[in-house]
Amino acid sequence: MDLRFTPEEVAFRDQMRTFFRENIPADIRNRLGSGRHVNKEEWVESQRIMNRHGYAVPHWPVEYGGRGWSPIQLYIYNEEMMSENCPTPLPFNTHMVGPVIAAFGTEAQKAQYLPRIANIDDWWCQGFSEPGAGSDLASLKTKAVREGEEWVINGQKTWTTLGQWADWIFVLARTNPEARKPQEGISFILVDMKTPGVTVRPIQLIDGDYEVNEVWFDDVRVPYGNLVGTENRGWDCAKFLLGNERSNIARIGASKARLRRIREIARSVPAGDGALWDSEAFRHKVAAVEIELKALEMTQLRVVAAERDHGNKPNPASSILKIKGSEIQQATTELALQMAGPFALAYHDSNEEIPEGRNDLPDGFGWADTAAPEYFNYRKVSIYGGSNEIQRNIIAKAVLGF
Amino acid sequence: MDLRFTPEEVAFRDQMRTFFRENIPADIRNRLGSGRHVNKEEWVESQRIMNRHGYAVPHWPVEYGGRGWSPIQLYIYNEEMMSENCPTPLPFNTHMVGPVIAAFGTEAQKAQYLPRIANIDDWWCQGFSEPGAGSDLASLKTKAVREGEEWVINGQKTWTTLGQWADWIFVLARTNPEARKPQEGISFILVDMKTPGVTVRPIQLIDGDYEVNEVWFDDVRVPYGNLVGTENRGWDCAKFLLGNERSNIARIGASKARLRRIREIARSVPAGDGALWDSEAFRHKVAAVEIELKALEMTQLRVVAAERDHGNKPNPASSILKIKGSEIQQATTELALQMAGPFALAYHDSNEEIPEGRNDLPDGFGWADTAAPEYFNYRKVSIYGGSNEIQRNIIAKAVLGF
Amino acid sequence: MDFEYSDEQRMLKDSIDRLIGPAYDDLGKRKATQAQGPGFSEELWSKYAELGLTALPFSEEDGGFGGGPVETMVVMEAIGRGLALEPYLASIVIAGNLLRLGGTAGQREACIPKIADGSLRVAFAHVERQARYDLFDVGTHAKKTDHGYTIEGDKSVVLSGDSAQKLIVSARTSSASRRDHHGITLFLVDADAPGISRRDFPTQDGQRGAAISFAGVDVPESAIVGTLDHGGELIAHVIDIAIAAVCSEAVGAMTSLHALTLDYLKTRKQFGVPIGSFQVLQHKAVDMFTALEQARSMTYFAAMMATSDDPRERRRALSAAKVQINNSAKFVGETAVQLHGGIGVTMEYRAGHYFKRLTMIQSLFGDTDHHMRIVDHAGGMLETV
Amino acid sequence: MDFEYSDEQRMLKDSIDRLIGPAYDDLGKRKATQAQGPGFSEELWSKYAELGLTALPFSEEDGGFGGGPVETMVVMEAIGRGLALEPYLASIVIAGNLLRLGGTAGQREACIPKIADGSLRVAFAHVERQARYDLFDVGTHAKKTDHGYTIEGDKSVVLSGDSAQKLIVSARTSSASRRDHHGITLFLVDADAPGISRRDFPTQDGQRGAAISFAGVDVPESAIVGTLDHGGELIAHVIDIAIAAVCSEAVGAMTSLHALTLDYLKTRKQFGVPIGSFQVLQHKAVDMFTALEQARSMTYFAAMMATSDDPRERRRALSAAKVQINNSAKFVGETAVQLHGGIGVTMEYRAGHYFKRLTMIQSLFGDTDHHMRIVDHAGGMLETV
Repeated sequence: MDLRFTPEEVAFRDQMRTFFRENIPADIRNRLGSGRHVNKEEWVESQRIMNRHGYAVPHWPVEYGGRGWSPIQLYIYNEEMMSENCPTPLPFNTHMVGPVIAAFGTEAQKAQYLPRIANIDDWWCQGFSEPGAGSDLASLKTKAVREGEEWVINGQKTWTTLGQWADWIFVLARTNPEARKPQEGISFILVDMKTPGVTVRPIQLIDGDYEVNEVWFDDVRVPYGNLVGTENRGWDCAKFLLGNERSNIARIGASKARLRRIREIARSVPAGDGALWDSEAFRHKVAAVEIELKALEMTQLRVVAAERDHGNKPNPASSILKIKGSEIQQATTELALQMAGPFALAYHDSNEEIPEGRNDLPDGFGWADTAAPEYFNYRKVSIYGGSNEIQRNIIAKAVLGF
Repeated sequence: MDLRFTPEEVAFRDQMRTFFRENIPADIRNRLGSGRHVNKEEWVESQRIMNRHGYAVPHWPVEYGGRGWSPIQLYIYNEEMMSENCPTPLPFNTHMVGPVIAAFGTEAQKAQYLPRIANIDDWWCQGFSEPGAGSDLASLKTKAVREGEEWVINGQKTWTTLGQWADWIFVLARTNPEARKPQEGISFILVDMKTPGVTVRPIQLIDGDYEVNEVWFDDVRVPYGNLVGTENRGWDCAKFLLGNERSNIARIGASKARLRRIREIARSVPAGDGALWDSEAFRHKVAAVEIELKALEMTQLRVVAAERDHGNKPNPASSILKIKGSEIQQATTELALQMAGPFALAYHDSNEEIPEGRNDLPDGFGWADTAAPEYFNYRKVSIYGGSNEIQRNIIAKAVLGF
Repeated sequence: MDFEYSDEQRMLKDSIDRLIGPAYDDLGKRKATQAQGPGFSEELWSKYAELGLTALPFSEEDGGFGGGPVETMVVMEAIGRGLALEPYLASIVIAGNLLRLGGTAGQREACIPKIADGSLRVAFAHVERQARYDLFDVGTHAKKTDHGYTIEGDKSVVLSGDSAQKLIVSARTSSASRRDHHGITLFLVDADAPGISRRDFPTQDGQRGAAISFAGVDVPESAIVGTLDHGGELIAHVIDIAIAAVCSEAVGAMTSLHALTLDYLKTRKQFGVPIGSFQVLQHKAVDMFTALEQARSMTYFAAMMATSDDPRERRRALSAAKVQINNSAKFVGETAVQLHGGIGVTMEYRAGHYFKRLTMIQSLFGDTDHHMRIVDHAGGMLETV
Repeated sequence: MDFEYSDEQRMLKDSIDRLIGPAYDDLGKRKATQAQGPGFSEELWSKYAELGLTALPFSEEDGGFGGGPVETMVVMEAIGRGLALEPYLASIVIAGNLLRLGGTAGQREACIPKIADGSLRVAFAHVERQARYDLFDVGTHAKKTDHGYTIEGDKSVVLSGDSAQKLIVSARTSSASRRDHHGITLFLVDADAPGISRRDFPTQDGQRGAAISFAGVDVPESAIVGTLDHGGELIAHVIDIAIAAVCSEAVGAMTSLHALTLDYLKTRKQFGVPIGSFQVLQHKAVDMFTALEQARSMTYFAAMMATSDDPRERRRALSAAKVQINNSAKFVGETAVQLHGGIGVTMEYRAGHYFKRLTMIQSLFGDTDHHMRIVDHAGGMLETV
């Protein structure tokens, strides 16, 4: 048992940190670090820089651009990226549809799609959830019917993240309504968003921003060859894809970055005779979250090391990463909100350009702008990808044997 | 709406406070206030003093010694009694078997038992719970079979509080095993503990003390006339009795007394350059509990006022008294434990006599002796009388309509 | 002791519920109302006036109804339940009580009839950039001149300050220290007086506010509200009344949000059954109920104590109430969103709007740490009434 | 990075598990053992010695096995799981490491073989009545004499101090202030030396301790452990090692308690079904699991950092670990009792015993507030290893 990074791992960490600091534009990182959202162009720019250096899809199979890194290296790469406030490569491209095509696609599909996915030449979104289905994915109702060499798709998807910017969507659709189990008879189909019959409606979230969408399919016709994997076995693709979500689910680096920012700003937030940071009560709340985060980081490292040593047999501790990671992320936004105090009240649309001189803002505290929207927005992290209640059900069954 | 006590109520409060301070011996109150248990003699002494002044059973029907007080007066009486660290009249006598006999008993039973119950000439205990039954009272297995003019009782009860001191026990026993529903076919029977076949085994609790017992009935024969109420309708008595438990379930006065003691002691507990009370973190924890307690006190007053104004239709808010009251009681013991710090470790049997000079105790902090036992012991308050999980089930169904 | 409304109070409650209850049921219309004019419904505001709500706190001699904290509670609860946008808190509860308690006969005569008929709205320009929650941290100063005073300084986050026609502004008239509770004076000024500039903004919870600068604003001596240098006491009293009011608003919002959540749990199906059949979600709903009832109880306490003659007792009680409300509002708001899942984080459903308002209430007039400190310094809650 | 035991560590673990695992399965026998002799099994202690556990931390030159924090973790986890009563923490982890790090050649030669063969037990007489958790608050003083030093003072709550044959006692040898971290010296003395009196007591968790008075206890210069006046650093280092050890013990206790609770939930029936079929109880069990795994992770961190050369980094890491352990131990202990219901609060079932030990661990070597303060003063955890 040796719980420190090896010298090679430390060197790799420094290499990653340097790369992100020197190559991803500072204005993009500052914007993300201040709790604002990057726009589409910035996201694409950042991913293309990474891709140029071979850092967009290091976890892919080597033949499609992967780097053959160890789980620990991948972990370090991801944590440093988040810790430096870089936009992560678009997960719908690099962690979802890309790996599915690499694993299930035909050679022609791989050649056609994978380079464009890695370079975000196409922006992808996910067509899984449906209205009224919530966490119950297998109950989906969107249908795809084969007519000659085409699929005709009808139905509705929702919670489609960043669908308003997407060029393509990967859809789970029911292709055999007669199947015995609800998970059977589903297929995984690629749809160009420009196809007639596709309609997108952005949904405003409580942070005031537009991040998810409803997507309607009204007699949408796409080539039969847009099917990935075997017809009616789309559930295999979905399970494979959802299994990939685990690696950076705890978002430890992102929480570190937010806590670092709170520590920095709180020293200059006026309170009484001095600064907010003079309050032991506030400092202890910050430190308490940092301690939980340190424990979670060690948990994550245990999981990563087990992945390296035992491959597919995951460490049971991995099951807590989502719950604890989301609780900590939310706790950091609560601290920022408390820090902003009365000045969190003023609302600025986060899509609006922020004036250079922050003190020109009405409330006089530019950093306070994002406190409430971030807090509001981050309520989602204990809901999406299987709510924390669902996570507990899964752990109860899979780990504790109930 | 007028949320203050009337002048009459304030005068009544002062009268009660004076009575308890002047009549219940100070050494009994000090012992209880310091987190120690009173012994049987002290308990009896205290209740007899109250009874002599007409304060042992003020909630009983006037013809049997009750005072005809309003719900608010009863509330004030109870809170003052606890706030002054008086042993409450033995609930098995005054809130359980007494009211049941008053409501369901024959005139002969009333004449025979009630005066002795009020004056604690007999010490009563409760024979309801059985091993393996937990909160599921209706599943009880103890049987009483009528043979001529006798009941023959066989079975086992458990969690019988202070049964080791008891003269009599009131038992729920199955008298008709053929009844259609588990609640039917049960009878409420009085048993003299000296009857042959009754065996009591005290169970040591984690505070080191003996407070509950197992009681075995092995062909125990008691007169048929020891039945209270109608044969096979003992469930009515049980429901009536359990319904009486609500009034002082929150134990607000007791929590006040414990918080008062913590505030007093913490000023002289050394910590660093000064006292523990110099720590804002500790003081804020105390104040946070006091605020919750103030809210619960207002909730309790709402319930009491509704009882006065609407009689049997209870305020839905009454359902939270048990959950919140037990959480607050436990929180006060946690504060005392934190206050004791390293000196909570030393163990003294609370049945042992405490030497006069407290600084002679091994750890040098006499008050710290009871911190851990109280904390351990008070885990029970969220378990007994229907665990807090059961309470939530009940509220979900009865109040929220699930 | 009596927790029931009087017949008059019940009638008041019924008419308010009829007025405010359904006014913002349609979130689309609510959004449209926010986007135009002063960000609330002027039509509805005149109905508030017709009902007498805008005259509620004022004395009968001044043309008001002599309503106290319980009446305010009734109004604010309805506003909380109804997600109402009207500036009742800022204009009536805060500015109204400042005028009631501190206004000169002339000021009251000039303002109260217009406030009562809905034509005049007043905002309290007080919080400054450096003050955070300290009520007595006032850097804006008013310098004595031959004709009166000249006010100089910047006010931040003035609730409903964007469209008020008059402002009551706090300024330092003496004392060396910026945080001294003595030496603060309140002035009543026209919002369009020379030297005043406002920058409006929407607030996170869909209402409106303004940052307001005072650059050499001349006011006559007669503009003083209350007593020279003794504005601090007046501010503290009225903010305590305002705390009681937002406690009530929060209870209203939590009541509706809890009911909405129960309804959702009972009707929304997943895996073929109502999600409310899951015990974990039922217990969460029970814990929301507990938090709500504790908040309701403490709001009664707040209403009772808001009129206390003893400023120290009053302060401690209102701070304790605010701590309870903050804790309950955070738990109820967050849990409601969690139980709703995705729909709870959208602007297209009421739950998120309640959650946002409940969140903002937590920092209004002091967060939990701030009020814990006050309760602690006052010696805790054991020996209170 | 590697979280797996080496082959040697795994063998160690297996033999310890075989030894300690079942030793106290029978609570009746455990109670009898507590009531007699030194309150633990001397027979078992000699088996610890046979296995080499009592020699574990010492260097190979001194006749030990050169075991580090990971090996200590293995032993302490087993002790935690097994509710073992033997004074491994006090005698081997604390006193042993004091001697290892500070003992002179003579002291090591005289003591270590006897400690290793199980015949000598040493306790650390350090905590005083006024000190609470301050490691450097030492009022006991040692006055220089012609022959050495004379020790005067009272020590409180000396773990396993009732039956140890030798004591290491901390005393102030210089510095004006009682709380100065400089000026503390450690002395090794026979427990029955003239002037020493002990008052034994059982501890709340079924172990033993003593309050020990030193009234004019003469010791020679050669009794000094470590360096004159520099005992503070030594104490701090060894207490950090001890914190890592109790973290491991807590993880062991929580592991068993969680397993016990799962078993109870799956077998105990109420209302005709296993109570583990209730979702609320399942989720509680999941939250216990989460708390346990977070504690386990942080215990690895503690073990890693307990050997750090940088005292500041070491202290901060061990304090953070203790905070996590305290929080997890409180939650797991209380929840386990709650899920068990009545049986959980009796002495006749293992759950309550784990709960009591976990409770006492929370105040050993500093409670949560104490360690939060250390982490805070050290600047938080972000920039740690």
